[in-house]
Amino acid sequence: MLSDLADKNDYTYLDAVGAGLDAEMDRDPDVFLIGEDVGQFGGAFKVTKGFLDKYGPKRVVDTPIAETGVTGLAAGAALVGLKPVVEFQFADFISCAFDPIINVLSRHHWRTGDAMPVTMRAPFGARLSAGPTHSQSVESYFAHVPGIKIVMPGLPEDVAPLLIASIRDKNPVLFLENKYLYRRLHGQGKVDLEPAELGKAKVVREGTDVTLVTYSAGVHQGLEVAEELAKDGISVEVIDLRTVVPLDIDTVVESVKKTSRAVILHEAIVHLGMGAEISSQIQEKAFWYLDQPVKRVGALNIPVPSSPPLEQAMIPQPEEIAAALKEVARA
Amino acid sequence: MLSDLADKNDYTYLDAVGAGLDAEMDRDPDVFLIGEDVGQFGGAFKVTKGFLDKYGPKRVVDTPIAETGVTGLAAGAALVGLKPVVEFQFADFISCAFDPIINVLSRHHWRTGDAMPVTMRAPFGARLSAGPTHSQSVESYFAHVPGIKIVMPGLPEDVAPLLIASIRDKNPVLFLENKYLYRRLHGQGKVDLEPAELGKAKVVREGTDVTLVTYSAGVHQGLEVAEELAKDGISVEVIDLRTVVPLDIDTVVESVKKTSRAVILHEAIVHLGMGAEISSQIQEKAFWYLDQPVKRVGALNIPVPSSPPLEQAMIPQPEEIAAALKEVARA
Amino acid sequence: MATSTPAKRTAAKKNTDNTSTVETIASPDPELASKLTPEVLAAIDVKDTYANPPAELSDRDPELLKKLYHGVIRGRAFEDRMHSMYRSGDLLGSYYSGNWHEAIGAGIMAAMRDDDWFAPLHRDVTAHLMRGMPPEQIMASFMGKAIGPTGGRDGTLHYGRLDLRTYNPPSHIPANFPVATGFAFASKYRGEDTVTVAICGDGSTSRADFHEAVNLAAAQDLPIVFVVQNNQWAYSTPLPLQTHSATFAIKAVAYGIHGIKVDGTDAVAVYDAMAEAIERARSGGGATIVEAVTMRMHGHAEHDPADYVPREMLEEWSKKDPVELLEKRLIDAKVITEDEAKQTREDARKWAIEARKIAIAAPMPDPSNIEDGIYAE
Amino acid sequence: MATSTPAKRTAAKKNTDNTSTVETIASPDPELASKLTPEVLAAIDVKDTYANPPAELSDRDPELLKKLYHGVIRGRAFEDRMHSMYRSGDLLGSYYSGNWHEAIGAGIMAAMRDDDWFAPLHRDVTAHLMRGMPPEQIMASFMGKAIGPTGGRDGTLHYGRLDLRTYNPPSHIPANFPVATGFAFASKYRGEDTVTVAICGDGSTSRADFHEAVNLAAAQDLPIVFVVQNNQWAYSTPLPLQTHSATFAIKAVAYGIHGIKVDGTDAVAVYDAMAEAIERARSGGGATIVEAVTMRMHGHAEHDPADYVPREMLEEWSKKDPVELLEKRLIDAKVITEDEAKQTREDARKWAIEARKIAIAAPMPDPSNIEDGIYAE
Ligand SMILES: Cc1ncc(C[n+]2csc(CCOP(=O)(O)OP(=O)(O)O)c2C)c(N)n1
Ligand SMILES: Cc1ncc(C[n+]2csc(CCOP(=O)(O)OP(=O)(O)O)c2C)c(N)n1
Ligand SMILES: [Mg+2]
Ligand SMILES: [Mg+2]
Repeated sequence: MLSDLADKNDYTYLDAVGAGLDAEMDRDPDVFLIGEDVGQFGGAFKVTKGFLDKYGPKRVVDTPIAETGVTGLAAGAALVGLKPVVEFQFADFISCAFDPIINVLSRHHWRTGDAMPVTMRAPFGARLSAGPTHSQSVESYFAHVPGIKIVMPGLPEDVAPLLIASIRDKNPVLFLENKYLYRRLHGQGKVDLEPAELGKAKVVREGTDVTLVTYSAGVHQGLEVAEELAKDGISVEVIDLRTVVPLDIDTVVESVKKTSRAVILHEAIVHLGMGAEISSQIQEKAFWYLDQPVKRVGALNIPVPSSPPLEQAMIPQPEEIAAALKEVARA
Repeated sequence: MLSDLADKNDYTYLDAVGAGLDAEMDRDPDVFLIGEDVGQFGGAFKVTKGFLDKYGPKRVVDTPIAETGVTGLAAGAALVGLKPVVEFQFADFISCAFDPIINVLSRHHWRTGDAMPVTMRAPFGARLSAGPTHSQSVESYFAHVPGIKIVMPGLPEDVAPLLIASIRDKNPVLFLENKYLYRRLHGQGKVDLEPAELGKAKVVREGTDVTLVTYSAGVHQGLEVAEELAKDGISVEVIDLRTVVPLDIDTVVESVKKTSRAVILHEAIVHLGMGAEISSQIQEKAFWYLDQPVKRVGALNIPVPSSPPLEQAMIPQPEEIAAALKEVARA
Repeated sequence: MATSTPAKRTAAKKNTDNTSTVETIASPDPELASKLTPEVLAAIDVKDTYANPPAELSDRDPELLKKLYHGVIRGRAFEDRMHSMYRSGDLLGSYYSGNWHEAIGAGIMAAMRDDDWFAPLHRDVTAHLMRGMPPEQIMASFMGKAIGPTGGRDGTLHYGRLDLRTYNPPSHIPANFPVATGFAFASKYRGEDTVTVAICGDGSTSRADFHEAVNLAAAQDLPIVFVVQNNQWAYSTPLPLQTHSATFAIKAVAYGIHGIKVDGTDAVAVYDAMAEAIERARSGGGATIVEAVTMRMHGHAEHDPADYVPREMLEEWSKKDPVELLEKRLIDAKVITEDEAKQTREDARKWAIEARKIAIAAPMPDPSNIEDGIYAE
Repeated sequence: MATSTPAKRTAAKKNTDNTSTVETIASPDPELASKLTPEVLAAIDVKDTYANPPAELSDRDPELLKKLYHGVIRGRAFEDRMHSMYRSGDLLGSYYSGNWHEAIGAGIMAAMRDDDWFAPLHRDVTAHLMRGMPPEQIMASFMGKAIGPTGGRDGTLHYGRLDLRTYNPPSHIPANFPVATGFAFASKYRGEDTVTVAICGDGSTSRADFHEAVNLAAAQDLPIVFVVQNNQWAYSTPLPLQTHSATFAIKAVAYGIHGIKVDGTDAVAVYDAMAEAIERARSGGGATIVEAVTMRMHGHAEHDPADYVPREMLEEWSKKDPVELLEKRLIDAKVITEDEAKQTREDARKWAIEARKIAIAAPMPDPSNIEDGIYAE
């Protein structure tokens, strides 16, 4: 194994991305990495450090700055049987590949029956004072478009299994890595390299009073807040969606039928964020079970500010999440 | 006046776009048109036929095929005081300008305080057997992003007032013209050239049993179905949003508080369509008034098929709308 | 003819009024082009064979010439059929005529191997047919019929079949260019000697996809040939409003690859250019932009009367019918006889009529399963 | 040095190992570049002054020379301050060093009029300062302070002020290029003789925005100058992996505009190139790509140790310090004295320290109104 994880019993979220990539490249010679500065440099966040030496320039491909072109290249390579893993340096730059992603990648299988196994990795999210064009949550840009899967792991132990599953999946998969979590979160033991099933949510904390539906960094915020609220006697069930498209609404609805109350949390802007779809579906499928309106907690309807006090005011904070859960649970 | 509407008492949806553009160009020398084939050819749908002769090549600008470049050009021109009206030949091609629209146009005023008065006109929508990449409803691609207004007129009489208001607005405005309606819909009398207020919905039919929230082609489908249902004794209130961002949720909520039942209709795919946001907000703001879950009617979660029987099966049909309204009104 | 900017008004005028020689018209900026002496072009790895006389045929492989001939004849027969089907209302929408592009398609296909990869755009019927796409399937695509390559899910010009190593492109032009670099990348990755050929139009060169794909292919040394069909119009937009480049072949300079400008109405010349470019790509010599000059003789699509195109320009170009030219030359060179030519044309006509029958008889698709296939399993 | 494709591995090796002359390194493909004789370049409207000796100073306007000198000295003083602020943790994130880019900024600004339009990118501090951006505002942008040009809403390198006719770009490179064409379009629309200057890096030329903007500007005959700062690296990517173009100036050929390649460490040479290009644009002669060659002497940003850059390459380029070079030449030419030089440097140092004080003392922004301003009223 490439990373020095082999001997360790502790790994970061970032390590897990590397371990997943490494395992899959090792196993399958059709998998290759492509992106800006992924080779000798190991990527802006050093996820692919050492890969060039191990796999050589054929399978670890540094490109010109050309998000449209590289995404299209990946589509072509995938159509003829390779399994490209594209790295976007920051998820924000995926805007430059919006056109090929929706018009070339997403629709191709439905139109023709040809598989399109492209994995697109992108570090996303706020909390690093990186400002409006280096901090975006991009899942809503793509979630309306049929044919793309969107995977957003929160727990370090899910990262590699979901990444491996994404690479093996025959469809375009957007794999969104929360860059704030990269080095802040640790998993215990060895990295699990068994593929997970895409499209399956996970109840990461059981509870009875209110359901918190979330994903990515929200899982950690949610678990922390749930722990706090437990002291107040409020029992929160926390669901980690893991894959936001396809959405495992059954797990969500089942929980809401039990708790009768739901809060949705994400770092993305509330307006037409994933919470809008989830809230609508809960309401469509469990209306008669609801004791309270479903509440959405997310970022304010503004770009992600750069300066820390502004950024903090924009993205959901623990107090706000706690207040929402209390309000919904107690009302 | 450029078009021969001056002497007529009847105009099409398409005529109204031309009349609005003409009136505003006539009034304000800073307004110019730019896009592919808008000049001598008058645009793919002939909206700007005659404009080159009247306004000359300085103000009616034929460009290379360069949606990214032209949108950026419009941003620069707007920043220094001009008022560009960009025509996308089909709304589908706006995907090629996704990056500048969200990262250059939408955030600029919030970041800097400089106004960004760019109007982007795009004929959108299905029902013309034009297939997956000539028939998209694109509003959801942009509605999550703060700073853009999205205007989607349904009634011919609203077209020119909304277009004029869009051009005068100091913000990036996406003006989505339903190309299926272009020549199918007629307005009576003279084209109204007084600007409307953006962000204001209109109750286009009053009713008491159920609220139908819709926009663009949905308004006509909705009014027809409402007429039918009236015969069955079901009284439908039809709301034309006219501007989907900003969303006039107050008008919607007021109506739902009255009818206690709501259906949302659009031609876009249901999954993370505007209906998701509207449904969530109704539920958040009028939960205790709702007698039934809010229902969404829209397209299936697939690309727009080309062949007529497939296309019809994909987009909402009157029977489906009627059934949804009946179900919600009667349950 | 009025065009969009005062400066370009003159350029376009100069360009479209000066119809005495078709050569002049074919460049976005004839003045710049005139500075490109053979020495200058050689220094920048660009070749201009456009003004060359038709290639000598006597020492050519007759099988190759016949292949080209059959290709253009079938292409033309198919085009004729589609035009009449459009007029008689058989089609759902419009048709994008490939008239005067037949020699380009035939030249490309005669130079490609079956296992090479092909990424066409919207005027490449001749190439598709030579590659093995059944004519009734193409017709079905324009009719929304179940037997079309996508079963009516996509339509009109969006056809292609991966089993024929042919990409099925979406509307956005030239989205096929980046995809084509992926095909070429895979060939190199696997150590195969297959080459990819992608086609776009003059207007398509202005777009992101053209630039990023060509630069990427060059930077990665991919085995690929980019064909620019310079038919002098992009919808209603004439060359001088599209770019100020002297030619399209010379755009190769910006990417450090090779450029060849060739007469797109001369099937043999196109074949030669493609054979050279493909051979170079196959042997690891890098990418080429082949500019094939022709004229769009119809509207952008059949619904477009194209009254923005000067009549004289059409008249001038009507003398350069690539099918007639090739036929005459082959008869003169005694590669075929007049009778054989007549028979070939008649066979092709019947073949196209037969295809229409099949397409007409085919059912419309059944909507019951349209939600299937969003994801590959 | 390992790079991404086997073929390019050699190219990059050749490119980065051959550090004996800085001239060779400056081209993505030295072999191709060597074919570009002056005659060839003249035919395609490209000028290469890169290898020229430093311009003769004796008959120059001393005011111009002093302007350039003050510009680079302040630029350098500001850079020094920012580097030390980064190290001492004053900044929120990283800093994108403009060392060795000072002469480009100064040359550009000395050639521009105040009423011209400017669309910079991320290494253009010297130009910003000469244009009137207060140094504490730039610092504040990297510190998230309320006095920054966006009041902390945007940060780091995203600054600029429309009242200084300077665009404030987003991260996406080079998004400023299309916007710049809009500035130039407006000048032409209004019949004003103002010119727009946009800057991007070598890596930025690979992107959609570069291509569409430059082609659009050419097709519309806009009064604009596109500066490509070829500092030989785009993050960790060396020139041969970025493009196979012989030079960046020669990319002008693809758009039928003018190209000039110039030594970006020679402020006077940059001024000359810019003056020529701006004058041409102002008088209706069309657009120019000016390639200014220099070296990125730090990492992409300060957090990047840049160990992918060969040490010899840095050593070689350390001899070409644009500030020292200019100072020495001005002293030799007696435009300034040694004492004046010393004083100027000391003044600049104090000025930068003073700016830091203001920036440090400035408050962080108040979040209470962050929801305001989504829309202009
Ligand atoms: C991104 C994009 N913008 C606009 C269009 C609409 N469009 C289709 S074909 C065409 C003209 C193409 O011209 P050219 O590339 O010269 O090809 P030709 O039709 O002349 O063969 C245009 C503008 C499109 N398909 N895609
Ligand atoms: C569209 C886009 N892709 C990727 C990036 C990340 N990025 C920022 S600067 C940079 C390198 C730029 O290189 P170059 O244009 O040569 O400018 P330099 O930094 O060398 O001055 C990259 C890859 C970006 N900002 N925008
Ligand atoms: Mg064309
Ligand atoms: Mg650089």
